[in-house]
Amino acid sequence: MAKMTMVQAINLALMQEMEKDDGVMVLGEDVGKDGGVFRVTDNLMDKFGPERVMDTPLAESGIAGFSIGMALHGLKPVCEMQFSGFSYFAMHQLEAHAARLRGRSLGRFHVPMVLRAPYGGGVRALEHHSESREAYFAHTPGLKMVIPSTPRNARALLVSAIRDPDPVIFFEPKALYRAFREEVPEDEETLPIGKSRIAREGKDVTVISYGATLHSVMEAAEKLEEEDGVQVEVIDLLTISPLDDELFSESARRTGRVVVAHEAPRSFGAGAEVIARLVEKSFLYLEAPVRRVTGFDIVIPLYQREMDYLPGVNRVMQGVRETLDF
Amino acid sequence: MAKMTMVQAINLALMQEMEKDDGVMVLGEDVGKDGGVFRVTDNLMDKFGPERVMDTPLAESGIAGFSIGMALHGLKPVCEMQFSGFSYFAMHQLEAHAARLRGRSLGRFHVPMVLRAPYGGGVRALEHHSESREAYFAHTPGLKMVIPSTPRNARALLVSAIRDPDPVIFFEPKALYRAFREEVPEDEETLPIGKSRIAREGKDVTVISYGATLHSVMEAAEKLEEEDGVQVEVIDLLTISPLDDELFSESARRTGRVVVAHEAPRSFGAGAEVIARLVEKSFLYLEAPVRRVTGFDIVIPLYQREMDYLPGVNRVMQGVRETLDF
Amino acid sequence: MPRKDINLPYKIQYLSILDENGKLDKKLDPNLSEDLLMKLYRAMVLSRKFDERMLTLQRQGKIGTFAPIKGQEAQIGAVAVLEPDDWLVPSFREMAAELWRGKKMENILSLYAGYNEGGEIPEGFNNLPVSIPVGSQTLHAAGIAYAIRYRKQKQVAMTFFGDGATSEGDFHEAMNFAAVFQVPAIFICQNNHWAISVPRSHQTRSKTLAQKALAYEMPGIQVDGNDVLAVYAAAKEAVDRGRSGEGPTFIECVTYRMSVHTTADDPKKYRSEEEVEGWVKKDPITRFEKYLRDKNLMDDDQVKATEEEVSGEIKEAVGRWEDFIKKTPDPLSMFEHLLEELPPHVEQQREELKAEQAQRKGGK
Amino acid sequence: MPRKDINLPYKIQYLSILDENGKLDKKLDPNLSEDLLMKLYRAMVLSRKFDERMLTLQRQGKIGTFAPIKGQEAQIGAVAVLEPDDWLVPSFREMAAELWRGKKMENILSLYAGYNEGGEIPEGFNNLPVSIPVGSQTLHAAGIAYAIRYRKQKQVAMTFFGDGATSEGDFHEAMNFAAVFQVPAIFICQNNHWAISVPRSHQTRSKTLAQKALAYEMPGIQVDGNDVLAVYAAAKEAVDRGRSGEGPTFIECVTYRMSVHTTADDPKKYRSEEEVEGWVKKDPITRFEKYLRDKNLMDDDQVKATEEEVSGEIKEAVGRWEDFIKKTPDPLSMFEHLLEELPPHVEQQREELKAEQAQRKGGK
Ligand SMILES: Cc1ncc(C[n+]2csc(CCOP(=O)(O)OP(=O)(O)O)c2C)c(N)n1
Ligand SMILES: Cc1ncc(C[n+]2csc(CCOP(=O)(O)OP(=O)(O)O)c2C)c(N)n1
Ligand SMILES: [Mg+2]
Ligand SMILES: [Mg+2]
Repeated sequence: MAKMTMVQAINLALMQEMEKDDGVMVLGEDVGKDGGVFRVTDNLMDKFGPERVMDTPLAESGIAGFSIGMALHGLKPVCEMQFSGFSYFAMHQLEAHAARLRGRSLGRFHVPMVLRAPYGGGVRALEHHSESREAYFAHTPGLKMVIPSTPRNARALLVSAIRDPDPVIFFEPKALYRAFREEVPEDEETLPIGKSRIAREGKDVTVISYGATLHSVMEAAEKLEEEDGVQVEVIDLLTISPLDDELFSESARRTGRVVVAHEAPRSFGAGAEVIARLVEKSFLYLEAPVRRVTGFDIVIPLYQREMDYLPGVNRVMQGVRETLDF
Repeated sequence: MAKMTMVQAINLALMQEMEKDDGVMVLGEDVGKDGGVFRVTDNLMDKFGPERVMDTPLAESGIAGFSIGMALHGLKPVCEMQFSGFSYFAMHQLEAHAARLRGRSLGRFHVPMVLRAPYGGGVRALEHHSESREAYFAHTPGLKMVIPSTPRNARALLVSAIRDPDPVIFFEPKALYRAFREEVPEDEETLPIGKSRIAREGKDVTVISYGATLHSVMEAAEKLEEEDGVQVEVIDLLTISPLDDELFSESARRTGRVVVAHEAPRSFGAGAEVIARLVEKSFLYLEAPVRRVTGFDIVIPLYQREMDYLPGVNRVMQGVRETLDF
Repeated sequence: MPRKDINLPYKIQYLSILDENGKLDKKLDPNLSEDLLMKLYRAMVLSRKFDERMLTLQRQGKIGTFAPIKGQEAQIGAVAVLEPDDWLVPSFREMAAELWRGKKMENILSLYAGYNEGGEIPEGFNNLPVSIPVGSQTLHAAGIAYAIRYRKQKQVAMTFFGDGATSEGDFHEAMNFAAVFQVPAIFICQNNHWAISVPRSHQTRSKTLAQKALAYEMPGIQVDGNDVLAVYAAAKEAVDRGRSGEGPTFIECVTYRMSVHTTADDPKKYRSEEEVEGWVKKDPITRFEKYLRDKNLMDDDQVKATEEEVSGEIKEAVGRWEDFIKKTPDPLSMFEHLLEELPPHVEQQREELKAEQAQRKGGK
Repeated sequence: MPRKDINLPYKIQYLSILDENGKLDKKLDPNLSEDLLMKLYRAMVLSRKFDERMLTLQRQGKIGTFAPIKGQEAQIGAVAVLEPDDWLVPSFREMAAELWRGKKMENILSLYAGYNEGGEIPEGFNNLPVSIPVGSQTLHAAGIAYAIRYRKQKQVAMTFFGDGATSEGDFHEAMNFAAVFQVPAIFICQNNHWAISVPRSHQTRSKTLAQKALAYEMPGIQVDGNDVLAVYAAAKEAVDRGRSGEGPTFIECVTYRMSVHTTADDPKKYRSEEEVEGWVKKDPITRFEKYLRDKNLMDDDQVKATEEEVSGEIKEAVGRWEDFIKKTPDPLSMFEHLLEELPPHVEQQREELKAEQAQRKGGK
């Protein structure tokens, strides 16, 4: 097992899936010769040639729509949006076609594509390079929305996404691309889409999170244990849609107190859905209002104020404390 | 006061605002000579000429982006997406520019545009003509998302939207276009954006809804009163974002029991946000889980099954009864 | 002005073979077999009659909104060049082309009667279903064609779209991708002069739509889209080009939407009767019939026989469709084909509906 | 083949006035005043030096990612034609044009140092802020230009975008809208040969980008984009056309991105040193300087004086920027300018942040 960054782990997933299946294709802006602006697709073109690792013209709807076509003819395109902030250019292709061609053709066709995009804040980037709008896609029936949180689960989930017979939107928390390394087995590993995981066990309060925010939550949990002696259970959603409401409901029933944390804007975000499911499934177990520790309902500011925007360790701790004090 | 359909009432709003302010422009596909496929813009071109009532080329991003430009130069474009199902072609223009140009220019510029679109099911239409995806826009900071429910409030809200200095997405429940008539005063009338209303008073349970579904809720409320002697309070959101959480929270605190009803897919829909706000603001008052009576998390089927998809009177009644029985 | 002219490759040409009176330009005769000529004729008549039947059914409230194709039947010339495993990537006004490629009339009726079942794809054919978001399907054809090229297969992908569709960004992106990657895609623009109420002249300022191909250095041609032989010949050239690895082609078929945009539309709001009548003279079926008569392939009796035959076929199809409806398909079917596996929370929603249905049946 | 050729109006021409050695094609001399010539020179030098300074600041970690404009300074020729109340609708590589139109260097530094305050629009100028989503801003120019036309004003809207941007659907829609409505918009394509790692030749198959204008029946021209006089002359013609109600123009400026795409980019991955060196000979500043020397408007001393002057200006601006930073603007400012009025729930979020800030300051 080698210690890898998330960038390397995703690269490994692509490399191995492309080796295994000559129908797996990579396409996008600068994914070929340049290896992607984050180097996620590095060396793929050298290895598999420009027919399989395609530098496309600069057009996101084009990339998505072209991928849909490739998928219809039996290939497994893994296309990249250079930043998730530009994926809305392709919204109509995803909503009207990727998500619907299986149904529209009564199952005769399906669209086994993956749309990868770095998303989220924390890398001191320009405007449009820090958004978190996973809720758009999660609200779209027919799409799956996956967000990994570590190199190892990123690799395993991406392999599953590539093999999935349906379209998967795969948002990569770019703040985690090189934030830390983790052992990633050379041998094949997959993780089921639609399942979340317990990232940390605890009995006093449940914090539900995903993506880069998960790591602030983990740090907050450690500190809360140290400072307050509180045992925080942390759930890592991994898949936003379809949402695995079993695992977190079960945890909530045990702890009775829940916080949801994500960096996307609060209103109409994934946190709201988590709360709705909790209310539907575990209402009587809730001993305190479920608090949302999230990005604000504003345009994420440029990088000097980004850290004040993003829900960091302190804000999570405060949210947990308020929930416990209720 | 004349009795008007919603189509006529919206037409009146456009007519009067265009008369009053020569900066108000109407543009879109077939809005001119044809008067719009639903005749919402009928007679406007005759009255104001093709320079102000513009039949545009067939391109939604074009229409939105062009409108943004017009708004930047001081006009007040009211553009139409022929169906909300095609508004996602313009998602990036709305997200990246309409919603942000005020902020990006530190207030030097702003984008006083309205994007109108018929939305929702119930008119036996083709695919892509029955969607309800208001949550996409409600989750986008910098946009306002408005949905009227009667001819009179449609007219008053549209006037407010046109006068609003910021971009307003205005979804018109097409099932209500000609469903019934209402007295609409000839004289100017506005309604504040960001405020909901009590559509029916009651003390036993609160149902929160909007758009066409509101009318199923009203009917269900009547029946519940008749059949079960239950007094249902009905809240009509009118604005989805910014969400007026005061009015419904206050109602929920009185009744202790809440149902949210909308035709959009359940997961990550507006109902989730309503529940989250209720949990945040009125947790201790809730005596039962808040139930969602909504569209299913599938692609809305073609019209033969549409009525089984849409949350109708029976489903609302059942949701209310379950909530009361809890 | 002593500025330097830039020489551009490709020019735009116009192709017409059968004129309005059915007279053939011999130099351009694609020399189709008599069998094929008769098949084309029959298919055009079938489409016309079925279109008329659908309009009646719609007016009777038996089916919902649909987009008649009257006047655009020569589109069959384009798909006649294809093999079943070639891809047809239609918009919503290719009923004639779809019928040619195995689509069952009863399915078309079901689709417009609001049953998802109507989306059934004919076995053995690579036909995508109807695509309503204007222009969006052109990208799928480009992607499919790339996959074909990558797999070193000999298929092509032929996509249809209207004059209005050329205004959409997706059309532009599809043309560009197809040209850059030199894929075997054929772009068939059905310029029927109107995009609902917007005339071609207002849709874009260019003299022809064909010249838009120049922006991508793609061969482009304008053809008489009511001349089934010209459509065939241009499509044949394009398909051959595609199969031999020479990349995509753009074909502008100049035709006319003789009927309403959809059954929800009232063209009197925006166009004159005279304009429509002007196009009656250019009807693709009448001129082709004249040609076949001149060639002694057709006479009054045969015309009548063909019409009776296709009417019979239509009648049978309507019968099968009525049987399908009588079986009143289960509304729970709306949960099918969302994803390969229904997620648990949607499964639960399915159960909600099921319970509701049961309750409803069990007398309220 | 006896098909009919279609005659297309407009042809595509190439314009170059000052060659690589600064030699003027007299027949094409736009005859600018000496004063303007000197101003253009100075502005180009200022932009070059400021660009270099920014690169240094970025390498020192004082500012974040930005897109250098080195080699593209002749863009100033285009905006030099504009009046302050004309609209500049830039992408993200028009720093030189922005400086010409009043943008403060300290604001540019602030923007790339991650302060929203850097978005400040220079007073008296109608400059849109930097637009990052490629191609999307072109539609705004079309819409602005329509509003100008509607108001019967004499302004124009000039938008800048790259070669890569021509692949986006929005570009296509903007060109089409502009042509259909005959608005006073000027589309300036900065063809700098690269869209990050994708060369112009792979971005689209067309020989020129200028020919894309034919798709919209819009006048299009290709100019030597490193020749500030050619850029000026073409822009002048286009602006005059716009002001006199004759509609939009597309100008392809052939130039070269001599530096990195952005400071996060490593061009060694995809292009050769030789290619870059080939373009050094075509540097827009050197050739213009040669021309001015030949004209006796410039000598060694003056070159030195200009450089010192602009360096002084830059230094002062950097100073003002450092002062701005020292004032460490309030993070609560992120809640400003979302909407005219902050909605209550966002107001509440602002209070949350305020409380947190207070708590943080008050120890902890
Ligand atoms: C993206 C999108 N926008 C709007 C519509 C509504 N609409 C349906 S058909 C049509 C006109 C299409 O014109 P054209 O492309 O010329 O095809 P035609 O209908 O003439 O066959 C419009 C505006 C749509 N279906 N899709
Ligand atoms: C819609 C969109 N997609 C992708 C990007 C990421 N991106 C930034 S610049 C760039 C290349 C732009 O190339 P070009 O238009 O030639 O302009 P240049 O950078 O050469 O000035 C890309 C892909 C973006 N900013 N916007
Ligand atoms: Mg048409
Ligand atoms: Mg470039």
